[in-house]
Amino acid sequence: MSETPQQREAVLTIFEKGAEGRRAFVCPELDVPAVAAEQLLPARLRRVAPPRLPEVSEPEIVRHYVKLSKRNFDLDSGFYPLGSCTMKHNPRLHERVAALPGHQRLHPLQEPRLAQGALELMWRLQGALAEISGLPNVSLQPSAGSHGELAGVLLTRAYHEDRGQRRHKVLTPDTAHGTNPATVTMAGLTVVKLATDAAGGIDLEDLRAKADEDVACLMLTNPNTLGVFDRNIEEIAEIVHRVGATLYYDGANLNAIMGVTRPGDMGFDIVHFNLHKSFTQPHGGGGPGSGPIAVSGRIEPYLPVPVVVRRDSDGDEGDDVVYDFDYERPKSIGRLRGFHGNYGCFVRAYAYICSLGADGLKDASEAAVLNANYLLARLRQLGVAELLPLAYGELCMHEFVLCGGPMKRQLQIKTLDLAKRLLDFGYHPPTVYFPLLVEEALMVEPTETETKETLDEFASAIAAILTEAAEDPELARNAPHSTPVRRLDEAAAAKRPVIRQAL
Amino acid sequence: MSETPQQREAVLTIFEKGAEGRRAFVCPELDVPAVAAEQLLPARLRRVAPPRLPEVSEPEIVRHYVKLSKRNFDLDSGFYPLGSCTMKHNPRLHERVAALPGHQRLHPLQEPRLAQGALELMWRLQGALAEISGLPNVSLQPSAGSHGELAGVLLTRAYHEDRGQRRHKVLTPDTAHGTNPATVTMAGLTVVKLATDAAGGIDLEDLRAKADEDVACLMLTNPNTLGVFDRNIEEIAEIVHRVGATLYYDGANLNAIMGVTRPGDMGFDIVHFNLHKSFTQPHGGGGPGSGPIAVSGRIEPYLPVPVVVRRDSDGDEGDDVVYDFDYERPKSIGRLRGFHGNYGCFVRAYAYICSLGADGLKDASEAAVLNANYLLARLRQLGVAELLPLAYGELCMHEFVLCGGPMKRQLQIKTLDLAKRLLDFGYHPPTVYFPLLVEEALMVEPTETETKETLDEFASAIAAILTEAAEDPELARNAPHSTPVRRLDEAAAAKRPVIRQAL
Amino acid sequence: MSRYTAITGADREQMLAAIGVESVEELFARQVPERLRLARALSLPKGMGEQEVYEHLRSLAEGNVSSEDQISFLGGGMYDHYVPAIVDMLCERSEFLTPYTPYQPEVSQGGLQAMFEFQTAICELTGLPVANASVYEGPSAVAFAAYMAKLYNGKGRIVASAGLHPHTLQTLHTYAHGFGSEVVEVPLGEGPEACVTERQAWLAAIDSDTSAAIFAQPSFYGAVEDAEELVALAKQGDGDPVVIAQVDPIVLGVLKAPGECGVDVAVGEGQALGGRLDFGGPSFGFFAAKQEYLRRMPGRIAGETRDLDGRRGFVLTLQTREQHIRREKATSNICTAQALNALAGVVYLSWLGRQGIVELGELLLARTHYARQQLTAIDGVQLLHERPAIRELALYLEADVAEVRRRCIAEGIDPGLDLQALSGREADRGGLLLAITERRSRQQIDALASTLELALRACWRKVAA
Amino acid sequence: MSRYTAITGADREQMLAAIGVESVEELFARQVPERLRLARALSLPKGMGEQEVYEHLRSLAEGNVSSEDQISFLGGGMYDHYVPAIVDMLCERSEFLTPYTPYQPEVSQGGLQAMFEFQTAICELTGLPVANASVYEGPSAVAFAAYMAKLYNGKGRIVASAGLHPHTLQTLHTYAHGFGSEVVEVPLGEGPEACVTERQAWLAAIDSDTSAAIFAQPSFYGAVEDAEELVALAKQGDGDPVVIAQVDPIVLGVLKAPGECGVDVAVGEGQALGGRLDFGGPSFGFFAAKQEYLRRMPGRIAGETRDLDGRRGFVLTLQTREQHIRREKATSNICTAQALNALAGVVYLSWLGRQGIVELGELLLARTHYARQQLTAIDGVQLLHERPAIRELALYLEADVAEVRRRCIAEGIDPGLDLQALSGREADRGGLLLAITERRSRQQIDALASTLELALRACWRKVAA
Ligand SMILES: Cc1ncc(COP(=O)(O)O)c(C=O)c1O
Ligand SMILES: Cc1ncc(COP(=O)(O)O)c(C=O)c1O
Repeated sequence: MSETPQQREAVLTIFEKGAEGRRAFVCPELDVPAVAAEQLLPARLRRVAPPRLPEVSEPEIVRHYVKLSKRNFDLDSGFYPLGSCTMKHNPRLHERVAALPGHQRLHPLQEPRLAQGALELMWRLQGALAEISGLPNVSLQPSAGSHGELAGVLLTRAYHEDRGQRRHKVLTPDTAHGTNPATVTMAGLTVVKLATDAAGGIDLEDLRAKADEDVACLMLTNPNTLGVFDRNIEEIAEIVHRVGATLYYDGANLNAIMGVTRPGDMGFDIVHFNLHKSFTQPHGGGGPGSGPIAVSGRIEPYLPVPVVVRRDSDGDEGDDVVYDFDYERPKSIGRLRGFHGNYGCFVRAYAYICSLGADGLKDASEAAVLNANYLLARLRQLGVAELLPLAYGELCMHEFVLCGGPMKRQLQIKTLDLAKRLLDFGYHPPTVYFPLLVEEALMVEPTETETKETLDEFASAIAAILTEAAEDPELARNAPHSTPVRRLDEAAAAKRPVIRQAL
Repeated sequence: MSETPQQREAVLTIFEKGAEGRRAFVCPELDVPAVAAEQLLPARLRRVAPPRLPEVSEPEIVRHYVKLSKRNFDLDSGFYPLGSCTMKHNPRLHERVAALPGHQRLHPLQEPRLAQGALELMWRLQGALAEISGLPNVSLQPSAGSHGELAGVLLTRAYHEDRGQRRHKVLTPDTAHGTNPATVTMAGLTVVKLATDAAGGIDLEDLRAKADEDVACLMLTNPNTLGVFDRNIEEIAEIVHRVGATLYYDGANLNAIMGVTRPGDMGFDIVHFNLHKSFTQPHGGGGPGSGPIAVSGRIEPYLPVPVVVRRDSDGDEGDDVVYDFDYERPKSIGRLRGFHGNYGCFVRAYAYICSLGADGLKDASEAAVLNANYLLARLRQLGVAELLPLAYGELCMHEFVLCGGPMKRQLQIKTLDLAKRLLDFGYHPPTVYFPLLVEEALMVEPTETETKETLDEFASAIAAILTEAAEDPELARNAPHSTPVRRLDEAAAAKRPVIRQAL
Repeated sequence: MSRYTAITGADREQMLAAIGVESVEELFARQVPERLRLARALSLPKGMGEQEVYEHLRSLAEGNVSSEDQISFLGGGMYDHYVPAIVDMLCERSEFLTPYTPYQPEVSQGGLQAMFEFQTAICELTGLPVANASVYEGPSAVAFAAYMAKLYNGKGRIVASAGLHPHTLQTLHTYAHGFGSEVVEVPLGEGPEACVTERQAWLAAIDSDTSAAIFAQPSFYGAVEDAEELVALAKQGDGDPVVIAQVDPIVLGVLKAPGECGVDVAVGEGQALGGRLDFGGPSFGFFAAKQEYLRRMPGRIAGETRDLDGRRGFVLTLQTREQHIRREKATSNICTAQALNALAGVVYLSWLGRQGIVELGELLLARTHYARQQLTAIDGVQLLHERPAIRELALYLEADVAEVRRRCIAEGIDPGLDLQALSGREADRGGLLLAITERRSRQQIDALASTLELALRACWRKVAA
Repeated sequence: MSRYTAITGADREQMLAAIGVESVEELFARQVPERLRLARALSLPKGMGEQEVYEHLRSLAEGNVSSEDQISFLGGGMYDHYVPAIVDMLCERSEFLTPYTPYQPEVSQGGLQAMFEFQTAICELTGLPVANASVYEGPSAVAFAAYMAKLYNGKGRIVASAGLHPHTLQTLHTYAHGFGSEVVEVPLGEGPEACVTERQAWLAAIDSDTSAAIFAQPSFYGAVEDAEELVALAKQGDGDPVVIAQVDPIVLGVLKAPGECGVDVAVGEGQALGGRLDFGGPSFGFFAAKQEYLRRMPGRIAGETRDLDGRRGFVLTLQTREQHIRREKATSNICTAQALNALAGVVYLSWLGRQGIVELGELLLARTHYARQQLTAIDGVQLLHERPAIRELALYLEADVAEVRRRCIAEGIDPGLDLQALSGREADRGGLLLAITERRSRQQIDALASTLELALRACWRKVAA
């Protein structure tokens, strides 16, 4: 195939553009008396050679990054069924409201009485998340899902320590996302893995065997990363609670169950939310995110400081109620970061909750589950299921995991090849090789904001790739062909890492 | 060549997407008592079948138009040396300030005392344009260059009519932009063409022969569309004024001369500005624009209503001065449109003038002229000039016109082919086949915001295309190859026009 | 280097050397006669950094009271509708914001297809078969239509209803004086015909020399005309004029389409369709017509075609109408139009959708009706007309309108515009024109009613005192 | 259909038929035990249209007094710098805003290259050879660095200067309690060492069990530390701790780079580099280190490589450090980080440029010096320290700081933060910390001086009365 225009483009970094002396910034004039440099900052503390930042004009910057942006695939341009990531539509209304000066230019140390709007928003968001999760106490502070997990495990520790217990084990199923075990280690505890049963849920035998008084917590996703709702969840909760451990809910898959069932009602003690998944915070190519947590009453005393509270007003200000930060939490695990969390993400999540309301959130989850099941059914109708069977169960929740083993054996193409070939068809591939226990896993999450037409076209594309591969597997094995770059040598990158522009 | 991903995309309009019943809009609730439809609007006046607008969800709209946008070439992504169009960088600061609620949500009929900021901005812009053009009286009203031209010719008529004269001829050089003659006709006058002399300026003999008492006006661009500054301009002014006619300056090429020389000082009576050229209003794919006019004292009485004035305050409001609209202009030609002109464009143009200041504007023109001459020199160095000689003169102002005749004869490719091949190289081509008097014209305007590197690369691309064409002219003749669509059948489009989606 | 340029000292030297001149000064000296060179710097302030410019423009913005700062019932040609966020987002994309008019269709399919879609939406709204890709704005669109009528039938007389917006009438006069047509104004009627075109006078004014007959729907006073009847009166047989309607596009979900009423050309102001107020511009004008006018229409038109390989694509078509090809014989002089605003329009209409435009129209009808009832219940407030009103209401106040306005504004509510101040017509004295959009809630209408009532009483007290 | 979904009734029927279930209800019934199903609707308000949501969020925004509404000298970790318009424009592009973490490098070269450029900029700023693509924000970046130190040398003792931001110290305690390290705080000095780390105590606290020694540059009080000396004291030979500096990146055009001072790891809060205040987040944390820490760093790292055809390209590299590969053995648990904020950072730094970052630093130095002079000339205002200050100034007020603040705020000026209220330290009573950015002009500093003076006098009068 001949090169596409983007493939022909010379790849230069911003540091390789521009010329000595070029610039965009115009420094405000020195409006105060000039003072000798030495007097302001002695030579010993001064930098001699300035950092070699780019020297570029504003038009060069714009053109550089606009062109760079075109080398990205994005949700606004195409279907992005990346399992576990909930790539739902990012409403632009949210960007508009987040950009209002009253939100974006609000200093985090502004007096609470002069930040009542922000505090009210946080308080309302706390309330909504509590209601959605069925757990009444919320901290908005964590910066992402994994940060919420860390908070959760530290809360569990604090809870046990407060009871004089030093439990060191945390149970995680083998389907768990990598952040779960990594978090456990960072929190100073030890991972104990749980097996998965034939239905895709937790192997109860294994759980019973491992649930002892050393267990601090069981971390679970439900529906889990197989897209399977663990029907035994009440029994699991029972087992875990019987040994005095807590039950942690990884909320990455909340999009399946909003308004349908609630972690609190299932028996979970702690849940984290990914506002950048279920609640439309755009992913930004890898963040920002936000990972609030909600907890049951027995965990509440340990929540990070501060939390947002509403109080009756003492009357000075004319309002009935005032919102404030509460720092007086003697049993708190402390802070997880500076200030109060990713407020900009709160604005977007709150706007989303306001837009959808109670019914809309439930509709969203219903549509997410309907879309996933329809896509699965469509793939079956097209005969794809023979080569890519569903790993577990018959139906699925908001996502499903296919097993690429048969495809690999019959067509000699791997899941990776299928994924890369999808790029040529204009799709972002599903998540691949996760969860680990499924051979050649392909994890598909269409989300509720996609149309039936898109699902139909995507299913047809998969079918077409398989048909094509039966004839000529090289097409997939060498895919992608039409992307700005083709397959990249990751091994070389890791072996001799070049992680900055040489200057 | 194989198809690019974009070429493979199915082209569907928004009307062909969606499905019955889909929607994005949520109507605010009916918060007033419901009333029988007939009572509100009788059946006789009611629409029965609603307009068949699209039925699409918000994500579908976003994806549709984001993908459509990627089928456009744009200034932020590449070099756009479109002669006569001044495709200079569009600073995003301007979009930011234009979007401030105090500007964008200001109603045009707001009381002047509650729109002092807007009026002050307009007054300051009037002043700046007057200073730049050397003509003291400004009307911001016209919506684009051609609208400014219409204003100008109507002003000329009003001026003569006020003197009891009904002059019917307007002289325009054969290099004139099409809007000049079209405007003359719309204004009820008759075009008389002037020849161009060997230096690329107005043929003075021809002018002298045609300048008689029937002539209302001479419309001129200086530098003209050949990029040539007419050195005889004073003499031209003299001839025109001697017969009592006015001299009109088409300001499309103002970018060559800001702070260097002024139409008013050259003897012009009326000038229009293209804020969407010299003053960075983004072109928007064909507008909006803004075409203010500046005139000499003798034309002033006829300016459109209203104009913005500054008055000493009567004291009530605390400010020293107040800004207002002046409608009391008995000799005015009247209105050219609703309200006060394209204020959103004024904000951007004014921001630009503030950013650059006196020195910066001059620097911009100097850089524009330097860039054009350098690109010309570079093309010469690369031997391009043999096939594409400069049509007139040795140097140029901010743009230059090459003659594609030798190329056509020697390489058997036309200017159109060269232009289309440039698309494959990632450039927007220069203006082609204008001005009409140059054979196979190629009109190049790099603007001041481009880097030397870009000019070098562009020159090399032209040279490469010529070299390649010497070997294989088909490459250019069939170009472009890599654009979303290839050459389009314009004849068929005009013969059986399909100008709307059939539903 | 100034702002946005990139020529360093080293660049300049190399560039001058390549050109073969000593200095930039020499470049000018060799081309522009010395006498004409400005010997001084422009008398303008020094340039400023981005932050300072932002602060300056922000402080100017703060010198304005916008619809973000007050409850405003101002209308009269531009309206405070809600503009959805996707309109801004899409219009701010470099790919739509920064290209020129699509002269190279191969790399302009985005803009061209959007124009094609826009044209489709305008055809659907107006019920007419052809539309262009935009003209400047509303009033000049009417003037362009009148010019087209003249090109079409060569006649020199324009009959225009006094129900047109004053700016439209003024613009029409300016243009018509240029292209040499006479404008005859048809007065408004009285009683049941108050605020709409007087039918007898309309009939009488139109003769066989009439090039165009023009009315507004609804009228400037918000009164819905009987468009079918106006058309029928204008078209009596041979030598009929071109009937032109200036229509408010946002009400066309509920109001009979101009095309259905027999109108030949429907034009109007597009600001209500996803446009900013922007103190009056930029917005877009739309222009739709019957098939027979296609080749005489002004402005750009996007058309569908195929590429070399048979792919569907779009081009600017029928360019032989236009100035750059036809020059003095062009059907108009328009060049740069309002592509970006038209894009906003078609995005907005897609967002509103087939159901939405009807629902919105019904909401406006109901709220306007409610406002009519609430406001006319106030002592000293009367209706100016009895015609149906969809989203704009004309009232008569038994007080000095300017003073009433001042009092309401002081309470944070702009009650609508002073009809006489805008139209200059003596008959409009005491008239108030107020616009209802979906942003004006019942609560705001109620607030207006009580504020207006108090303002009126205060005026009377002052007079009494 | 709810907002943003697209399943029509007809769609639903076809979809259910394809799946082979009767209803959506059945889909859930077959998977989620009945007992667990929520039998009621969520107790949340009804959904709202876009316009209503906008109005609601706007009214909440108006419940805040932002730096757009008052002259604010608040700093203490986040700063009111001017963010150029290109940052917003680029970050709002769908292509940067909406993708996930770049798991498919072939279609993520934009984001990956931006990360690579960001890493380069951070290396240049800090004078260290390696950097990652971002961590959450400043204080947790310090905690991540301490964790890395522990992974690196296996030791369990962290020495931390009291000059660190209180939030940093608190965060460090929280994390360290988790990963099982002890945190020892080194006090601030007195006299010439006021507001910076007490050198003797620092030296004394660091022993051979010390995993990490951490200080802030400048200190929380805005005082410039002698970083070279702190490093020299910490590194006495074998078994040295990892020396970690939390640095303010915006001053690194004038302040000696951490790398030059011998620091091992430099981390910090990136908000000053083109970030919004956003009531505290999102922003980004940066993380740079000496080469030997590369394979133990947390977070994403973009690396350069080649594609099949030899084209230059970028990938996420050294992923075996990360949770999704290494799981419980990962060097951290971080997954989603702050890519978009980091993009804003590198765009900002490109805009500022090589000269700009120095000029800006000099401007801040000069204005801070000026503020220091003007403010300490006021009766009742003293300096808290004598160390150089670049852009943040700590003062001692002979009055109740809360009351002084209240009085200044009432005049439209926030004079800076109440040190003791934030730190909770008794020693900080009377302390005021104020930040100077390029947005705070001399005029504003002068206004602060006079307002502060009046406020102090008023406080005294009250006490006297
Ligand atoms: C199941 C699951 N858990 C946890 C996480 C971690 O969330 P975050 O990336 O916000 O840290 C993810 C995100 O990828 C996930 O899919
Ligand atoms: C020389 C010249 N005159 C006039 C015009 C018309 O300007 P506008 O497109 O703003 O109507 C143009 C624009 O193309 C031009 O290049």
